[in-house]
Amino acid sequence: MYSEKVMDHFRNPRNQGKLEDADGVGTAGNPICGDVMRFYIKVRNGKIIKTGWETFGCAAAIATSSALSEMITGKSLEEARKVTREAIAEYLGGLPPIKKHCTSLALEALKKAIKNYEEAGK
Amino acid sequence: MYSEKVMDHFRNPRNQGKLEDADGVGTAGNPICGDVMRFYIKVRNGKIIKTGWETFGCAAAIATSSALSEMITGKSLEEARKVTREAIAEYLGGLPPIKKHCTSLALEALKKAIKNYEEAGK
Amino acid sequence: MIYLDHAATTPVRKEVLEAVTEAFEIFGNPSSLHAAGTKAREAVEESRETLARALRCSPEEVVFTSGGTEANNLALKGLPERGHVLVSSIEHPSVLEPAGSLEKLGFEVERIPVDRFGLVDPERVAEMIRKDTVLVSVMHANNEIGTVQPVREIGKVCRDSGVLLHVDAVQTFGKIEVDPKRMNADLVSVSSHKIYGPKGVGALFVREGVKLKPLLSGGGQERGLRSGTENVQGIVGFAKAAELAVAEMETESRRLERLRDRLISGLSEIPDSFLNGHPKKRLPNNAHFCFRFIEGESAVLMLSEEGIMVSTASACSSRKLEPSHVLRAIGLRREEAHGSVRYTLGLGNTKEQVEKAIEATERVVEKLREISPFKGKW
Amino acid sequence: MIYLDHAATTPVRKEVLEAVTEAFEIFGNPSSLHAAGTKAREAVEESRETLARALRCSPEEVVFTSGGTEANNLALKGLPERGHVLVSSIEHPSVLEPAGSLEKLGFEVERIPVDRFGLVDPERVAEMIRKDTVLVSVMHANNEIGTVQPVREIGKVCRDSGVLLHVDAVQTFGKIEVDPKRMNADLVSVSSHKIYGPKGVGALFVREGVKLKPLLSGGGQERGLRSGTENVQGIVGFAKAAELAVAEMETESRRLERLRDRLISGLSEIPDSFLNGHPKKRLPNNAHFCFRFIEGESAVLMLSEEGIMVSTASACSSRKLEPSHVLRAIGLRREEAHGSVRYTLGLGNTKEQVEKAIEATERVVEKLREISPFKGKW
Ligand SMILES: Cc1ncc(COP(=O)(O)O)c(C=O)c1O
Ligand SMILES: Cc1ncc(COP(=O)(O)O)c(C=O)c1O
Repeated sequence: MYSEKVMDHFRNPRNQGKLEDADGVGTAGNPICGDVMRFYIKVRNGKIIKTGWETFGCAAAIATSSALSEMITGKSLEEARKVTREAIAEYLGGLPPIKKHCTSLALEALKKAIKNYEEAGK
Repeated sequence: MYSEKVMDHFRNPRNQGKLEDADGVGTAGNPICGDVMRFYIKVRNGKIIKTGWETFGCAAAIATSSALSEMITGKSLEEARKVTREAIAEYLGGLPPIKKHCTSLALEALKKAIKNYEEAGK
Repeated sequence: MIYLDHAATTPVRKEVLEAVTEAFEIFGNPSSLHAAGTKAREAVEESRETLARALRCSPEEVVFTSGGTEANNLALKGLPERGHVLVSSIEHPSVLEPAGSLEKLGFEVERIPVDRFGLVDPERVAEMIRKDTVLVSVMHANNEIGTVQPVREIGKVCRDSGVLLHVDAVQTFGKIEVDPKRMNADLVSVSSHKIYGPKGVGALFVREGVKLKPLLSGGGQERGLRSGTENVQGIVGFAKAAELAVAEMETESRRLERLRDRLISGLSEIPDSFLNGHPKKRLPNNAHFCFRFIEGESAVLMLSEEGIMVSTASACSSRKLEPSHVLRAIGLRREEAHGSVRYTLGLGNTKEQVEKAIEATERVVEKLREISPFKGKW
Repeated sequence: MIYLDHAATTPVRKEVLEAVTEAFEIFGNPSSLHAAGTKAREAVEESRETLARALRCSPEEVVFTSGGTEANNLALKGLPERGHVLVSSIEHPSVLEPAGSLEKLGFEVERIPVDRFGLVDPERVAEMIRKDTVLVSVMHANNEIGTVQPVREIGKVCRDSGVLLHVDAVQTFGKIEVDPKRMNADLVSVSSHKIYGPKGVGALFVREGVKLKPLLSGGGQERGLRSGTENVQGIVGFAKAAELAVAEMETESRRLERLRDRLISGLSEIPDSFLNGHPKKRLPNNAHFCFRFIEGESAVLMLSEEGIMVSTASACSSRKLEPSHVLRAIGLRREEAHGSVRYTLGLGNTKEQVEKAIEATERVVEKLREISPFKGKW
């Protein structure tokens, strides 16, 4: 069902955990639907220097969170915002069709975290 | 499908063949329906002393002809007339339900042969 | 590997494999008249007798099918006359979906509710039966939460009202007594691959005198109720499996109960967890838990990584996103329903395996809770 | 034993038996998420790919069923919209019976006549197609008389009129080319036990984009078109059998043709006998004869006594009293239709066996004619 990359991220999640000193936090999803993702970002000079996340959900949701965190760490906010659903799926070596929604959820959580950071900065 | 007795009569039909010097002959059935039986009887003093038959039909039809010929040889016409469908089936150790009609056919041919004999004697 | 997913399917046992391998030699078509055909016919009819003994019915009441799903479909879609149909709200999809098809054909279908343990109340069934009710379908035991229904009482209600009762006994056959006559059931579905038999074969008990329309028509096999060349080797294997399961039922079920009870008590110690289904009226081999704040699929996969094979809900709905209709029917909150894990024991399982499964579950639940944004509350 | 009833069923070949035995080890439920389930899923999907290669279609176009009968039932009863349906008058009962069910559901069903060889005329099909025709069902080769239809021409007619074509290829798959795309077929039925695979498994090719309703609903397996836990070991065995049959098809069919031609010439020397079906456009393994003045069933049983396994008409109608609808459709007189015997060759048969079968037939026909009241004329 899952690619080896998905299973790898599921087994060994990268950047997993809460960032106590996060600059921005964003949550997406609803436990009622079975998936909730929370992204934490630490930003310096417009760059995401550290990422953290917490996820309630299936293996795909966990792997997607892990993958996205890896994809954006070290990237500018601009670049991070440009990550697409397809890019995450590709990064993971593909996702089963019924699991594609996980990528939207992850991007939504990330965007909320960025927004949260930007609004706090104002 | 068939009992051992049916198969035995099918393999080794008793009294099979035309009786050239028959006193009575009777035919029942129709090739269109897949079964035709012809009975030949030789009668002395009201007794069937010899029987012959020819049958076009399935194994059950052949076995039924053979069994009936055995059952009636040496019997009086009276007794022969009293043979029932059930008696033949029993004699054969049972017949599959869809083959029961063979016993009617055999009895019909026999009765026609007896009638043929009786009418010829008049 | 510790296999704890016997409700999904079971490995074929040695004796059955031997019977199947032997049956592969009997290769004739049971409908052929020649000696090879006769041999195949005999193998099928002997198997029918064996299965009939296991179900305490007559061989003429056994219709072989391709499995539990076909048996359930035949029981429902085979109804010859339109009317009102009652199905419990926790039936297997292979009953619920055909019930949906009946609605499209002009039947009226209502769902019988269950209590928080998943139990159907026979009195409720009596109340719901109408003059035009033609069938009640209640499963013997639920494949997810393991709750065993009071089928005899439900059967009595149906009999008293002259309504047919269909019982999906796929999960109970070989584990607890399945006696259609004592149940007052008219139609009973069973499946081979749940009792260490080959996949792709099952049967429907059709009580003498009950009229059904065939679902698969053609050559007229199974007395016209199920056409198609008989799956000879599958049927032989199924009969063997049924014979063994019923013979060993009492001792094996007692053994499984002990393992199950240890599993339940072990898993109950995990904080924020609870057992689903009835604490007593449950399958001897089923333990079904919700672990709050984690999602079942990831738990299943992580347990699989540890060599422990379990399921979320039923196997066939594993790939869906909706939480189980069974868990919803017993009143679970959706977020809790997502966190369910089913353990179903079987022949090969030992006490040591159960202990390992408990430990592994503790670890996995803890790990997933660390990852989860919910800690101790939603 | 000389088995000449390969159209009824075939023995499972060694390679298939090995594949099946191995597949019994893969016991998980393909719908289970854990490692055991994943293995079973992989086995099913690999088999689907193998079968797709054999049918030159894509794996998504293969729906596994419990056999040819279910495939045919699904193709017909699965039609989503009412309309006019054409079926040839010599279809297998598993097409004709479902066609009858469609009539009860408001479809209009007409039978396409055949000529004295059993051939359907594509132009006749074109004439019979109406604006509201939704499906044409013509079998690739007839299971009794072996006549092979001009399916490509019929397919072209259907394609030109935008009508779906169903082809029952149960008797041709593995013997002559079955290429749904070249046939212009939308639905194609195949069965495992006719090609040295296990009984109880088959498949329906469903062309991409063709909509069908499921016959068995439930867990949603086979992309919703056929629910029920997959018959993993059966599917693996079927795929193996298909792979081998297609790989060996050319050489084996040429070998069978030679045996068949010898059989036909040998049997033709029996007085008052004639070949049924087309002299050239016929299955490589089929010889079907009428022997006048004798009845087929007794010939079959007497040949069985001599160790020769053959059939009257089709296996599944062997227990009926009616003469075959196929022989009636090609214009045989009833009394002649009763005297038919089918010889169908296969892998294990040799030239010596064919000679023995000819000799045995001569003896048996003579013996039965001695018993018969008809000598040389009706
Ligand atoms: C309660 C119940 N009914 C029916 C079925 C379907 O049986 P099968 O897998 O043999 O189609 C299952 C299992 O899948 C089941 O658990
Ligand atoms: C032409 C044809 N179609 C369909 C079938 C039915 O296939 P199965 O025996 O796999 O149900 C058969 C054989 O029985 C057949 O010969």
